[in-house]
Amino acid sequence: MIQQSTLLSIVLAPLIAALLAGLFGRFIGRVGAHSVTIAGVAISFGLSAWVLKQLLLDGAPNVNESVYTWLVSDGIRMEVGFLVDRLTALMMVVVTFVSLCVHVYTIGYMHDDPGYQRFFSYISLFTFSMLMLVMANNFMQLFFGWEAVGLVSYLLIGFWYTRPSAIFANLKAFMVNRVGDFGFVLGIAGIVYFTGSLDYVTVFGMRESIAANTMQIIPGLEWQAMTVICICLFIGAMGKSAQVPLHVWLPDSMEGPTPISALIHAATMVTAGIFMVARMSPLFELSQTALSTVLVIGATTAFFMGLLGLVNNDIKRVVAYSTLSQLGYMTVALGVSAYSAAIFHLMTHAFFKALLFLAAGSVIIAMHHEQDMRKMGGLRKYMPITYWTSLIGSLALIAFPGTSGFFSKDAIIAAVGASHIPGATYAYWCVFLGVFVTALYSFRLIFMTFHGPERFASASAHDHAAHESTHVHSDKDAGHEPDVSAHNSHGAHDHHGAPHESPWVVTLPLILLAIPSLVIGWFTIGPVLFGDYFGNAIVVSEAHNALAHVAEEFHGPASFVVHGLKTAPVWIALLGVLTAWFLYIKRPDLPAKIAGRFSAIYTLLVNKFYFDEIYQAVFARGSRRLGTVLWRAGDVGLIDGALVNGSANVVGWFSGVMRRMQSGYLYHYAFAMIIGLSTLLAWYVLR
Amino acid sequence: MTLTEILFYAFSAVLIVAAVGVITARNPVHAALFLVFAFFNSAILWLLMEAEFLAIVLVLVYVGAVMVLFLFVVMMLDINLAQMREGFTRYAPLGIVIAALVVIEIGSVVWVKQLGVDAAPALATGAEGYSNTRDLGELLYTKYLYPFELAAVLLLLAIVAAISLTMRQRRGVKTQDIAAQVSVRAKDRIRLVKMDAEKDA
Amino acid sequence: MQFDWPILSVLIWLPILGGLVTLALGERAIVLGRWIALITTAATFGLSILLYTNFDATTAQMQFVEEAAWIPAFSALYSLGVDGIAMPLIILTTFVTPLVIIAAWTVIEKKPAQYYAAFLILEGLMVGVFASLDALLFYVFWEAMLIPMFIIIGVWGGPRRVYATMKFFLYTFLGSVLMLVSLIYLYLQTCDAGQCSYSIADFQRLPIGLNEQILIFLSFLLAFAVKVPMWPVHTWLPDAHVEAPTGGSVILAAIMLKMGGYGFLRFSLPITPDASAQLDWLVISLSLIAIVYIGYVALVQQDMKKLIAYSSVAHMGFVTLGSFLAFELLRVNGDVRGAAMGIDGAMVQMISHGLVSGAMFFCVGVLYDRVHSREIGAYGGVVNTMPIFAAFAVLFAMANSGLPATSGFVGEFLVIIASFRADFWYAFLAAITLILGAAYTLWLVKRVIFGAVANENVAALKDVNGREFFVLGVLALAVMLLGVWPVPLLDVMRPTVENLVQHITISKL
Amino acid sequence: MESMITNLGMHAVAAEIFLTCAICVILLVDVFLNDRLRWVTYALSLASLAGCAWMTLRYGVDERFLAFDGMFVGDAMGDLLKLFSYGTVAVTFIYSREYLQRRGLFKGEYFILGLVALLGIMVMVSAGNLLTVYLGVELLSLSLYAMIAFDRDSSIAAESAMKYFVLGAISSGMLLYGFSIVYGIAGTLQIDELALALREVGVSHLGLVFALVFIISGIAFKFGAVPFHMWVPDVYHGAPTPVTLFIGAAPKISSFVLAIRVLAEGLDSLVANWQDMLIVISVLSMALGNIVAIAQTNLKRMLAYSTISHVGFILLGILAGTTDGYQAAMYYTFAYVIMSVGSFGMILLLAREGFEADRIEDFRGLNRKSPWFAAMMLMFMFSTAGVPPFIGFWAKLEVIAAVLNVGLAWLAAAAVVFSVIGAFYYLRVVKVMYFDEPTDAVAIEAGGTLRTVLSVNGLAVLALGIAPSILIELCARALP
Amino acid sequence: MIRLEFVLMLAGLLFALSVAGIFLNRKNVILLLMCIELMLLAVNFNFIAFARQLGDLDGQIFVFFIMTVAAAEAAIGLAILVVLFREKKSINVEELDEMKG
Repeated sequence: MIQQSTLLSIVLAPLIAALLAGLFGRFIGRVGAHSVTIAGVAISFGLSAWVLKQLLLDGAPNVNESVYTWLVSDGIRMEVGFLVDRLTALMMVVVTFVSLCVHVYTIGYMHDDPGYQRFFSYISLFTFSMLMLVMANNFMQLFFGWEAVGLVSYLLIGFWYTRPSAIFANLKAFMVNRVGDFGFVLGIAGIVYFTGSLDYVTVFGMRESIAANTMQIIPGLEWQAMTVICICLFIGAMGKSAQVPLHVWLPDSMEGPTPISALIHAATMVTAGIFMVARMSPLFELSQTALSTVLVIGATTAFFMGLLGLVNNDIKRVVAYSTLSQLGYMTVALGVSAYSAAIFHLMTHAFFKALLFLAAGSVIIAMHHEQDMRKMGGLRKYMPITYWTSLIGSLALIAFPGTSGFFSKDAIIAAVGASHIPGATYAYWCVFLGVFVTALYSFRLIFMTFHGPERFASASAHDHAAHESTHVHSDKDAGHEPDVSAHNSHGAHDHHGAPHESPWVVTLPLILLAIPSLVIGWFTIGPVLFGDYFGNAIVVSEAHNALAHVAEEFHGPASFVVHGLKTAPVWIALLGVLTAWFLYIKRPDLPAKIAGRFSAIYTLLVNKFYFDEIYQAVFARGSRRLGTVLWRAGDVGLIDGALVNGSANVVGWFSGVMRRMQSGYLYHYAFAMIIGLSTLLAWYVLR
Repeated sequence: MTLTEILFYAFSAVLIVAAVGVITARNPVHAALFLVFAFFNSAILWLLMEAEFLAIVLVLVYVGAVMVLFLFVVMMLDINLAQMREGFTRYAPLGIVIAALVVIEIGSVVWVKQLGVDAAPALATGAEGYSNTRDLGELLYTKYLYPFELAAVLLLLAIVAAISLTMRQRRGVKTQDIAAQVSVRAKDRIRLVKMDAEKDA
Repeated sequence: MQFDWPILSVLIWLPILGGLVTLALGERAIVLGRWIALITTAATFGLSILLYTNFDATTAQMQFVEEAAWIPAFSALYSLGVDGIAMPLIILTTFVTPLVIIAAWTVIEKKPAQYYAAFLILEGLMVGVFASLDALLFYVFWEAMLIPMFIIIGVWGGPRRVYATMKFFLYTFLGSVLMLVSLIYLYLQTCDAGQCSYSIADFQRLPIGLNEQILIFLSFLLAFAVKVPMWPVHTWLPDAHVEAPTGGSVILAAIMLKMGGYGFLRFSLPITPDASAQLDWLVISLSLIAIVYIGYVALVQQDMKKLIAYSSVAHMGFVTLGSFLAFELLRVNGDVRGAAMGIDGAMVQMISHGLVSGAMFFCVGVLYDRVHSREIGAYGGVVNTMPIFAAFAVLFAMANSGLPATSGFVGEFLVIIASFRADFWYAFLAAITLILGAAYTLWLVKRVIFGAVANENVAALKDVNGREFFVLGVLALAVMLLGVWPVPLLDVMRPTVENLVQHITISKL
Repeated sequence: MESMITNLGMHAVAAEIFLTCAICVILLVDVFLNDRLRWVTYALSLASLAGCAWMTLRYGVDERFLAFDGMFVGDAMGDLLKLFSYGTVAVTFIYSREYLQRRGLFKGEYFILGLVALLGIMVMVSAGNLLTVYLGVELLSLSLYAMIAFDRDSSIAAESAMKYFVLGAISSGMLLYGFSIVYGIAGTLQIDELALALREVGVSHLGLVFALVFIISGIAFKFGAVPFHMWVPDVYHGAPTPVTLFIGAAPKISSFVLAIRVLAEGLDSLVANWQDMLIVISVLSMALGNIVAIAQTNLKRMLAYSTISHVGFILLGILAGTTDGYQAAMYYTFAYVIMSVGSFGMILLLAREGFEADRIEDFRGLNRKSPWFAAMMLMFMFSTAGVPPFIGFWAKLEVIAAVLNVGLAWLAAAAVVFSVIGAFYYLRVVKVMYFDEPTDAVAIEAGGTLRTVLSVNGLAVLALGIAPSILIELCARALP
Repeated sequence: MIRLEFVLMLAGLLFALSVAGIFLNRKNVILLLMCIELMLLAVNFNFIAFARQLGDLDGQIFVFFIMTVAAAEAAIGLAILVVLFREKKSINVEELDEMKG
């Protein structure tokens, strides 16, 4: 039996830790802060693992109970409660595990940062929020966690709040997420409309009745209620999981400290959308239109966002684009109803992407917060642990046979291939080509960073100023604020010294994460993907069950690997690696030439398909312009100017006119009287 | 048409002429005289309408006292006659329009629509021993005692008001104050000031 | 449990008395006066808690009723009482006022005794508005309230205070005088019905023809719409807020605006249900316009207070939207499921907005007291010098943009969900606030709080002192509490709201 | 003798007789007083007012009572109005004393003329005959003409007196013209007989309507209603402030009673006709008064326009033509008088040597100098604007109720909208007192009596606003 | 027999003339006073005519009082005129414009 108190402890331990570190950070100090938060997350992880074990091995029943009633309105109860089944438990373990790693890693990464306690508080708070999200048993609480992780993400992207780019990025992230939430809330509202409940179980129980309804949103056009609701919900997922066209915030979110990029923007928060759709599988299964939408958007994200990774030189952003692309893969999996594949990829991705980010962070530390790959190279010999773990992560990423990523990704590609819903063909080509692209940019990163000539020695000297200015801490400012973050950690090291391996608190998490990245697929693919791991947590209708086709050919992980070698994706990936080797080791001059040759495409890619520019122009500036027009013309001009002040002016003007009638001349006064008299006479007597 | 009527119309016409004279006269003295003339005419008309006492009063009080007062003031105030008529013609049309308007309105009611007053018995004129004055007197001291007293207060008020407004001690008039002259002391008049023989440079 | 002493009268008259005492003590005895003001308001708050604890949440009846003859000639009574709608608002009033007093503790230098007195008197009058059961008494409190507010903005306000006060006063005055005509008309109708009365309850029972209802409704609408304020009669609010001293802005935003919402629930809906049903499209459209249009307008404000003021307009749009959903629901779905949720949402939104916008104005006040500028451009990087303050500011900003676990979320969520039942597009437009609300609030936060230190003024800032910390902390607690656990609030309202919904569905024709 | 006074009823006229005697006595005494002993006149005047009050109370009547062959009517309304007039005049005298002393105007005439004017008011209040009405009007008017001009060194005073005189005479002419026609049609001057006779003649009689227009014009002039209002601003402005105070207060009672006696009692059968006319006049008054007041910089002038607008409101009550309406109008008149006396009292309070305090900016920063009196003025202004909880609000409420009760909802709506426009200029005074800084540091010089009475006046505005029942009940009892 | 309408018409004419006179005369205040006298005269005609028509002396009594009042009025009017002249050295109606607006 899983007690409610256990679940509460899982959730509250990080929360209490966060509050302690946040509110009393000054009293408990740095060590206190990281001790308490790590302890909190460790408790969570431990208990989560225990819960998973209970469910998986000890056959404990699913938990679905409410903790307290949040409110009751119009007969609809809104409660805070937990639904813990295997899906949830898996997520809990992943979240707490990655979080724990990141906590440890942070001790090293943020070592010199003055916002040390704050940071720990935030990431603990994040863990709490994320747990609330995944453990929710109702939509209200889901939304609660949904927004809470958004908030923490906002705070963390803007952690270095003095950087203009950081506070721009966090606002952008929040706003784009809000667009998603907008849809999400509408979806929830729709669910309440049709079921009168927010509780998962109740809602799923009534899914057929929702599906029986239609809505007329635009007069004359009947839409399936389920389609509308699912698309609305998916808009939420698009925001959180950074699907095109709501993906723009994720690359920018790299302004946050690297541990955050690993935790939030790779492993957990961004996958909340995937999780949510998987959780809603009973609903999505009833709307093929919605699934197609999911599929197409996911596929587009998977391929086109990967392309952007090819031209970026910022080590973190390359990883970020790869995250986008991988999220696209997961979404594609959702679209073809391979929910378990999506969750499976989510899990493996969580490990290897967190690993890659942390490794990138390690490199960044070593490079004194330099993120431009063109100024790196040959780091392999200075930072062996980082190199090897990165390599493992990259291999997993490109789905090198046998790595965890291979199992999950190959399953997705296979599922897409087997699917027949509208858009599946397009999706297949996207994910297929995506494999090549993934391999290319992943190894471009590896080669540019760890191999080749050492470009940093020369670069760091004369680029010092430029680098400083990008981080806002010009020396003058730094003089004012001796406690600003990056500068100090920067200055603490020998500026021109050779890079060296990071301390153990940094490398330990790398190693911890590298292990599952490498091997976890072997153990889990069977039960998770093709077994009955999820039980009734995920519902797949027979019509859409693409994975079933894949499952027919599945005979254990080893044969899956063997079978994988016979399929194109593996070789495509290998081709990608070779291309990367050719371009960046063998012929480093070629990329520039190619860029020159295909300058139109290159420019398009460098400018990220102009999404940012268009959004900036249309939404940011457009809104402001619209606001200005409404304000100036509407409020100030029309309402205030014409109506309010206008009527006041008219009265004033009239007052002046009437005043002049009071001329001071007696005969005018008499005249007025006479006119008054004769008018009254004329009106009442002579009419 | 009886003689009374003929006389009435004739004097009415003259009355109107006199009234026009009042409002058009160039000289205020002339206007006052026109007014006196109008009053005389009215007195005659009133006589014709058998209001003898009032006719007499009009002549005695109005012409005899009030108009004299008017003339007195007109003469007393030094008025520049040259300006008096400026702009008259400019406003005359409007004045005529107004007058016409009022006349039309009043006329349309009292003349055209007859006001709806029934012909009632006229006063018992010519009855034996009838005296308008006596009847008025009787009414005045019995039924109208209260208004009569009020009229007295009103006249008192007029006196008080007129005196208080016009009687004033002029400022800046140099008259002797004997008592002040007698009681004056030398030190009030002369002030002795000690001065140094030379001023400091 | 009811008291055998007139608790509502005490709540009204105690602050007024305290105000008069403060006033009488004058500027020279300001230290004493200040304490009297604080003690009075704190005592009032303490007493108002008794209202909550002794409130019978199982009935929609008026409670703590007091009744005494007042003007026999008009059958007007001095009658007070509260139900589930009025009681939370009274507590909000008594809760915010002491905070205003504390916030002004040493900040007000000009005529402080008058300042405190004005707020104390204002408090009494505001409680009176919510507690009146007699329409005439209500109106007297309603209008009398304008006087202290007029003085507050005018005497302690900013440079354009004259324009702002005049606008504030005349706007609201114009709005409410026509309501007076309607109230008198209703009174005369009760006379025709046999029993002259100004009792609101009698008005609610009075059968009225449709045309009359429409006229009455429109006059009520004008009165309450100006107060709420709804688009397009909202333009007094930004001016008034900008010029008012911090306390004035807080009271204005936190409580005065609620009177409009309260008026809709107490007067418009129950007295003219048929006209409301006829004209609900008007109110709903105006509310939606307020939410979207004003959201955009708020986006481009350069003045912090103006921005918050506009955001108030947008947020109050939810109140009116939620209040009037019932009729649309009845028309579209044939039943009123969801109506109670809309009204619940409106009520929660009122309380929440009272706390959040009040808190945001306090935040602006904290900055203004230090830098004497409300321009967003005059700040930047405040977090560097005022980290604690920044934490509060971000919290309230999040509440303002409707983040779950803050009170700001609850009302919006309920209203959006309820409006979906009526029409998808209502919910769609209402939900836009999720985006716009976040946009203008967080952009404000970005420009003021975050970033590098912008200038010497910001560099010289001192973080909040204990007094300010207390005020902001108390508000933060309230905001969080209501967000995490709103059920105590909704429970006391439920019978009243359900009764109201029942009432308005019955045609008076 | 066939004609005898059938019912003399001297006791009913006791107050009038007493006042007349008192006037004569004061007149005589005053002649023998030098300037230093002038306070005796003042004291005697107040004493005679007290005496009048005693008389009225002593010989007060509950039922309608005719004296002097119907020339005089005693009724409860009359007693109340008279008592109120005494009080008003007494307060006026008290407020005026210091101002007059400082200006060298502290003469017997002011008091004597004031008392005669009061007599005129009393006569009108108790008039049972059109002739008595006329004499009352003239007693009042002639006293006022003289009072306005009585500061002989002021050219604007003389000018305004002249204007008032000429226009007043015209209006008297109009009134008389109307009376004469009514007399011709009804055959009587006695008001109660008139009412009976007119009922026989019939309502639609053209001549009556014709006469009515003239009478309405005359009454409207006395009220100062548009378009017969032109004298009001100039007279208020030009007259010495104590006289403005006087004109602004007690004569309003007489105007009200004029309308009641002539229209409501004498011509009540024509109510449909005069209601229409009064609607026009009332709307115009409210509109013009409120709108033009906005442009004023002189406080006295502004108050004059405000008077015009308030007259519009008083007429609202009268034009309703119901008992409720008359009560409302009466209440409004009382309320207006109380507020108006207070407002002008404030001007007198602030006035000092060489400083009239009659411009709005003269009130600048009053809150700095004297928070107490600033608060008083604040109450006067908000009350005049019709904001609760002051007396002015109830006055507005009552007339609006009266108008609504006869189905003139649009008129009620128009009235309240105009009152909003009006609020603007009252607020401006408050604004000047509270929001602006004082331009000088001179303290208020006025003495204790003035301060006390003015404070009582101000508090009355508040107290009667919080507990309006007292005055409402009185009006209801006076006009059953 | 003098017809009532005729007298009334005469009075009306006088009334109209006096009104016109007040309006037309822009220079001399005394003339205004005279016009007022004329107006009262018109009223008196009305009363006398009606009194005769009705066979009732009340109308004549009224005229009596009107004349009394008119005399008092004239006295006060002229007194004001004198004050005015002293202050302004003019009785020009067009110069009576110190106050306006």
